[in-house]
Amino acid sequence: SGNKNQQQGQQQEGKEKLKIGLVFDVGGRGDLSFNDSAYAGLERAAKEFADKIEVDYREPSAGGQDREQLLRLLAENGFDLIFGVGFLFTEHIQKVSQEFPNVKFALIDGAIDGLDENSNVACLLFKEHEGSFLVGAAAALKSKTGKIGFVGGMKSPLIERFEVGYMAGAKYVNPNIEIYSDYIGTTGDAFKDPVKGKELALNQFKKGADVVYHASGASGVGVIEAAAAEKKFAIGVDSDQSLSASEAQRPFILTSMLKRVDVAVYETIKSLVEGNFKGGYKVFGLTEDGVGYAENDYNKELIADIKSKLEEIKEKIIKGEIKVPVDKNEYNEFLKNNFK
Amino acid sequence: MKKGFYIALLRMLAPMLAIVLSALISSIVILSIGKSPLQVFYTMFKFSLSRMDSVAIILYNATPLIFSGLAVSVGFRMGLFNIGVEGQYLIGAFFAALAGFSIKGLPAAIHLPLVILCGAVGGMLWAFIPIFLKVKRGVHEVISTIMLNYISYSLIHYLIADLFIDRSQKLIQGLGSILARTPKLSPSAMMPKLHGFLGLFGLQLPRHVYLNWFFPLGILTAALIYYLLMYTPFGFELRAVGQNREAARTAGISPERVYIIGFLLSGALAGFVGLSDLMSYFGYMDMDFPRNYGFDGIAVALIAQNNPFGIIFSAILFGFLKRGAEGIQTLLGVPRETISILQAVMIMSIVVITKIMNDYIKRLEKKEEVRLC
Amino acid sequence: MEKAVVLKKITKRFPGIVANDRIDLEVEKGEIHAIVGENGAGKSTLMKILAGIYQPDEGEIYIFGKREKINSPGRAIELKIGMVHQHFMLVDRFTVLENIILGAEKSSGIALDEKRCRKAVEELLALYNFSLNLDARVEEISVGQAQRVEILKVLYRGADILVLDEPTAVLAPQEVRELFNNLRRLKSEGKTIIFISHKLEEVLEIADHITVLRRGKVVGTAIPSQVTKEDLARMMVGKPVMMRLDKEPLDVGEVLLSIEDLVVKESSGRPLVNGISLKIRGGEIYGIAGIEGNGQKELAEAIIGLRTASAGRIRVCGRDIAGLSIKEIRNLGVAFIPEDRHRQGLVLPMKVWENMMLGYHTKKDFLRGRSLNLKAIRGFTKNKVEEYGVRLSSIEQSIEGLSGGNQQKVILGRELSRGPKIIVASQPTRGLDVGAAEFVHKELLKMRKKGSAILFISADLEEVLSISDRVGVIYNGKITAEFRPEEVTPEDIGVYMLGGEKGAGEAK
Amino acid sequence: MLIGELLASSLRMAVPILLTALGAVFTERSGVVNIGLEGMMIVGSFWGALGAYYYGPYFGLITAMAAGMFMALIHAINTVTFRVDQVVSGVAINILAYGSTRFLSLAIFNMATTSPHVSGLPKINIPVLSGIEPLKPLVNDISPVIILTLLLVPISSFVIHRTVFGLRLRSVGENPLAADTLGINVFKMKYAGVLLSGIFAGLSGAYLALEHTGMYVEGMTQGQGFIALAAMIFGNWEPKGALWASLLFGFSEALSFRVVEGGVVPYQFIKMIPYVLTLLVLTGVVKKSTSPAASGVPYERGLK
Ligand SMILES: Nc1ncnc2c1ncn2[C@@H]1O[C@H](COP(=O)(O)OP(=O)(O)OP(=O)(O)O)[C@@H](O)[C@H]1O
Ligand SMILES: Nc1ncnc2c1ncn2[C@@H]1O[C@H](COP(=O)(O)OP(=O)(O)OP(=O)(O)O)[C@@H](O)[C@H]1O
Ligand SMILES: [Mg+2]
Ligand SMILES: [Mg+2]
Repeated sequence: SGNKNQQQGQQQEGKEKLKIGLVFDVGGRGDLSFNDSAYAGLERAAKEFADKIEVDYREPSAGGQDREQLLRLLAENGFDLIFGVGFLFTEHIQKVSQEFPNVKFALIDGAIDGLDENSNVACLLFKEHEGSFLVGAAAALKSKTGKIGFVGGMKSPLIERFEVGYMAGAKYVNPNIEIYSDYIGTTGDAFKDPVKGKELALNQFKKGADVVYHASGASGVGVIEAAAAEKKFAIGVDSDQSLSASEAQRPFILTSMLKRVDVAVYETIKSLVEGNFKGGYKVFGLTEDGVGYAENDYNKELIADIKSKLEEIKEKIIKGEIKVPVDKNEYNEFLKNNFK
Repeated sequence: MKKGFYIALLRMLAPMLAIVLSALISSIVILSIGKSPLQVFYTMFKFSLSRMDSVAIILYNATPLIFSGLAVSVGFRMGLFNIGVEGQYLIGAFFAALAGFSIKGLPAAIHLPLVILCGAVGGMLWAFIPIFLKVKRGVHEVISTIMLNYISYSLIHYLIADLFIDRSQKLIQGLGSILARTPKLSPSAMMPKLHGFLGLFGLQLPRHVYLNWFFPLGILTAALIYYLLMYTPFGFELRAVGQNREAARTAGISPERVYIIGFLLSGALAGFVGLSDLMSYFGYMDMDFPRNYGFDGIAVALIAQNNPFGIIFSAILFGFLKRGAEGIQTLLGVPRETISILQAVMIMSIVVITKIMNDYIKRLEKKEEVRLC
Repeated sequence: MEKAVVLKKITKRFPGIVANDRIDLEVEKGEIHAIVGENGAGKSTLMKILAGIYQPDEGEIYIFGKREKINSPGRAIELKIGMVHQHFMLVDRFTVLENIILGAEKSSGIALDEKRCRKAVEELLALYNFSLNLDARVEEISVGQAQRVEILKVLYRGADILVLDEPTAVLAPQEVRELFNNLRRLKSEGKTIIFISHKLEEVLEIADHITVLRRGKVVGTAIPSQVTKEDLARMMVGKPVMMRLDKEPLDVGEVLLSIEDLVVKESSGRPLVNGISLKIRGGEIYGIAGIEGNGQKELAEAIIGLRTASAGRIRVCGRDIAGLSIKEIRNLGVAFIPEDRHRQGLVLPMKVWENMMLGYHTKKDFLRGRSLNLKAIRGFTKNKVEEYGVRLSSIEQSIEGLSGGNQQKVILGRELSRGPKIIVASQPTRGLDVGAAEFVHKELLKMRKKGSAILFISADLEEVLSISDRVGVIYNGKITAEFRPEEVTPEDIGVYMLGGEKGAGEAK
Repeated sequence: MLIGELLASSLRMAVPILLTALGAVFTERSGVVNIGLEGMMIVGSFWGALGAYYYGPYFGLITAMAAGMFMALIHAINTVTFRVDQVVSGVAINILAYGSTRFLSLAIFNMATTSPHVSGLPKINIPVLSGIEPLKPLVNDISPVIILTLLLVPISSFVIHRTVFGLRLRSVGENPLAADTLGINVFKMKYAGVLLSGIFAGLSGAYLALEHTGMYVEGMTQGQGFIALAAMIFGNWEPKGALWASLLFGFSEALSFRVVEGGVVPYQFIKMIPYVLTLLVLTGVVKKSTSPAASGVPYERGLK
């Protein structure tokens, strides 16, 4: 009964403020990209709505098997909105959201079939390929050697979307560009292997590439390190990696492909606070400013000469004049259509 | 007789002492982050033991560890270190998944055993490589199984992300992400949960609990392994080879034969490890399929000193710690790493204290013996 | 006379047993002092206390008149006490030189100064007229050589008090001579020697004083000139001991074991058994005498199938065993008593009854269906334990806890109880006291009477001569001579054991 | 040119494995099996970054070695003093390393899985060799730790085979009872062997964090502690053997980075190259393994 009291106590306390919970993807806080971006959104909301909400977060075990339990425990303990960071939460949120119809859930990157506005689940989806298209264009514009590279973490349909968008963007600018592409590994560990990330990037640089884009989580640290060592360019991913890089590395980060998970998280919390949370699908593309490329104090000059071109391409994508491919098939079609 | 009672008491006491000692050490860690150790432990026990679903989840957590503990222990019993349970169970799980999703329309009574069998066969096949290399080429099983674990990771990725990926998955507006996973298992290949059975005794489990028939099967398997080891000629041979290979050989036992059969048995047990998750929880195999059961199995087996029944208990202990970690994280905001530390300290104190205790008990028993003769 | 060692009321208890019970011992400087006693009498324990390996529970130790506390082997070395252990304490994979200098290395800076070490050891070799290849690995040298290494280790450390625990158990008579000469020489240099042995003639020959232990207590002391072997044996055992075997006349049957031109090679290709032929008939004991390491072990192992013959033929009851597994050979009726019971004969951590079924665990009477019939096995074990008088507290205890003699009885019970046609007994009495050894001999003679063909391998010449119907001497993988025991003396055979000329005392 | 790059990459990949494998040689030679090396590398990578973050790379290397040694001390207390099963203790060490680094990372950096950036030691060029064109990638701009590691191979070999310490260390792993009767302090020797392995593994972790990547990332050791164990066994318990085994492994990894994707072979099979190659080489090279005779067996004076 003590337990019940405690739970009730927590619930009563919670009634005054909305309780927002977030469960990270494997890797957790400090991955310098995806999870950190989500955390930034959570923090921003916590600050802005300090008197209306209280926030909390959880990390799954290393293998991530307890995702579902963590979601459920948060739901049981009176949380009002619970985020699952990453498409691996798809099935779990689907199950748990049915058990707790009064709790709202937000799923980042994952898509659950058959939702509508009244559902208690919102899927926050990103057009990573659009952002990648832009940084691909930037890479091709900046490359002097006509060779660029891509390093992915674990191969998966999601990471392939980054790769495909990037390649398409580069080819769009320079049809003759040569693109090297490597993946680090075949397990989730590939997202935390900066050693292999660096070696793969180094190899690409040695083969002549002068810009390398990565979509490999914490392994990207190695890619950036390789660029700094070789005095070539790296392109970051998810958050603005110039900001988290070291002083010595910054001059070698051309830009980052921004995936505004922070915006998505923030906006979702905001809608709840303002009482207009809607279920269904929320898409974050270039149009919504949900993806993009980073500009900051460190790379302003680096991209000054190509910025107008990038903006031009961005407009075309938004207008639909350029159709950015999302997978290998569309990419091949894209190549056929653009350069027959 | 009195001494016998005293010894039994000491045996019981050892694990308790170990738990107390590790709790003390962990308390320092908890204090260092400004939380109250008492509250943490109270919450942990309360949360884990006072709720029906927690208890069931602990047993569910323990299920794969029972099998992997058994698999590792069979290796240890014959003097081999099977670090390869990890790879073996992944391959086993894939074989089971393959039989589960590719065959349709069979009645469950046939399909289910078939899928389980495939799991065991997959584990055996993957175990066959290192033991074959050892017996025929003298390759050290520790090296080969470590290598094969890594190879299995890539192989599995190829199988489920390229070859057998579920192409029926749909994207929403071309977005989100499909999973690199196999198609779903046919319903006839899914292991029933224990809810119905327990319901007969008036125990109602919540729907979100996945405790299933693999748990009783694990206990049954442990009993069978115990019987095999202690009451059959082959089990005797296996233990003899493990404890003195030369003497066994001299007695006409072929260590090579024992190694091959024993390792295949270990692999078959490893094949069961992933099935509880696959056939009751996921229903498919994806890149996120649980890892590390093989390594946890090493600790489970050794804490239990390779005793099959001990393995059940140490697996449940691990399941308890895992559930407890979720509880204190959610209810108290204590980082789950605290539990990892507790777990490590607990393993160490269990082995240290049982060691000291056993030495002491041995001495007591010796005294007893002399008086007898 | 100055006392080198004085022990007063030394008591050492092990769990459940008092190994040394208020032992008093005085050893004069420059004497050879023998300690005798049955297995388990506490001889080794007492000496290990002196060497700092065990701590006494009570009692005092005086070394050259000064009271000392020897709390570690290092301290014993400082006091110039050196011990040659019953089981050699050598690092098999090290060279002879490394073994000798280990722990007392000469160095330059942190590096080992091998040259200086070698020089010092070579000086010692010259001084005592030892011949040893310093660069040979210990695993490659013979037992006699290994023992020299042990003695050199002690001398190298400049020991004044030498303890030798059963040093002659594995030596040929000539080697024993050589050892004794060295001991006398050391004695003449003023060194003090404590000597443990089960071989009473030796003790009578070499010792100045004798102390007899029984069940952890000193039961008497003696001066060799005033006692006989029989007296000593009686003191040791506490009752009269029969020193001679009663052997019935030979009544042989047909040839059961026949070996033709057998060659067994090491993996490197060196022949260990190099063309041995022999035939043993039912009811006959064929003894193989020889210094360890001359191929007798490999001969035995080839018969049981542990090694494969690279040439030649072994027939068991007429059947060629080439290509048969050990199990199949055993099923033909071959029993094996291995020389190293701990390594090959027993699974030490297992229970007594488990060891009793080892190798026979698939026999019909031990099975019930496809499972073990534990009741039958335990019953069988109990019977054997009773029949052989194995001293133990329970058949459930692990066999580790039994004394060597009792362990050997378990092996005998196991191997002899199924009416084997052929028995290969390799050093079956090594390390056993007179009583236990006598028991083994009697059992083997019983089997002889029942018509088994027995191959009896031993380094103990007296023993071989007394039990065998025919004796072959093995040297360098060959049988260099064959005798009837009544035709020769141990010294004659000794010549052959050391590779002496053929023909010297050969009899057809 | 490209060959030089390939070799340089092989070397970089081999170094952490080699360092840890050298450590493994010491602990195994003293008769203690240490599967906790992975954990010791983990603490090395974290504490290396931590030390370097506050006081610079030299200090980082020292804290890493100290941290590795501390974990090794726990292992030694468990296995040498209390004589518990060496494998269990190693497993526990790995769990402890994982949990404690994550815990401390959260507490100190407020991030569970990464540290801030840290700088490594200044890179060096090898004077004479750096002029030779084909060698350039191998000798220019390389981490001093690489040089140190390569030097440690002959040094370890010398220590093990040609010093008093080495002789005693080996004797303890082969026959502790014999060593004990000669007045050698068996426990001290075993402690020394285990602690050395911790120091080596800690340094190896620090190499990953400081020299290779410039920060600590959780899981960056990627199981190399286990690979190192394999390399040590493969190298027949000898420093030189460990060198060749590590280089073989590093080489096949570097090779796998360079096999171009998109051919007939799916990329997952390219990722298998290092492991398959090792397995194949092992299968081809049969040799009698000569593990120390008393490896894995706890020692207690007066036990038979
Ligand atoms: N380390 C030990 N732990 C327990 N008991 C022991 C130990 N060492 C010896 N004993 C016991 O102490 C007694 C004396 O043993 P000890 O080795 O001194 O006999 P011994 O006279 O040397 O016999 P042997 O003639 O066989 O060499 C035996 O009963 C033995 O079982
Ligand atoms: N640590 C121990 N615990 C229990 N018993 C022991 C121990 N060490 C020795 N013993 C027992 O002490 C007896 C004598 O020990 P010792 O070391 O002298 O060997 P031993 O005399 O050569 O034995 P044997 O000659 O019979 O093979 C043996 O019976 C052995 O079982
Ligand atoms: Mg003795
Ligand atoms: Mg003896």
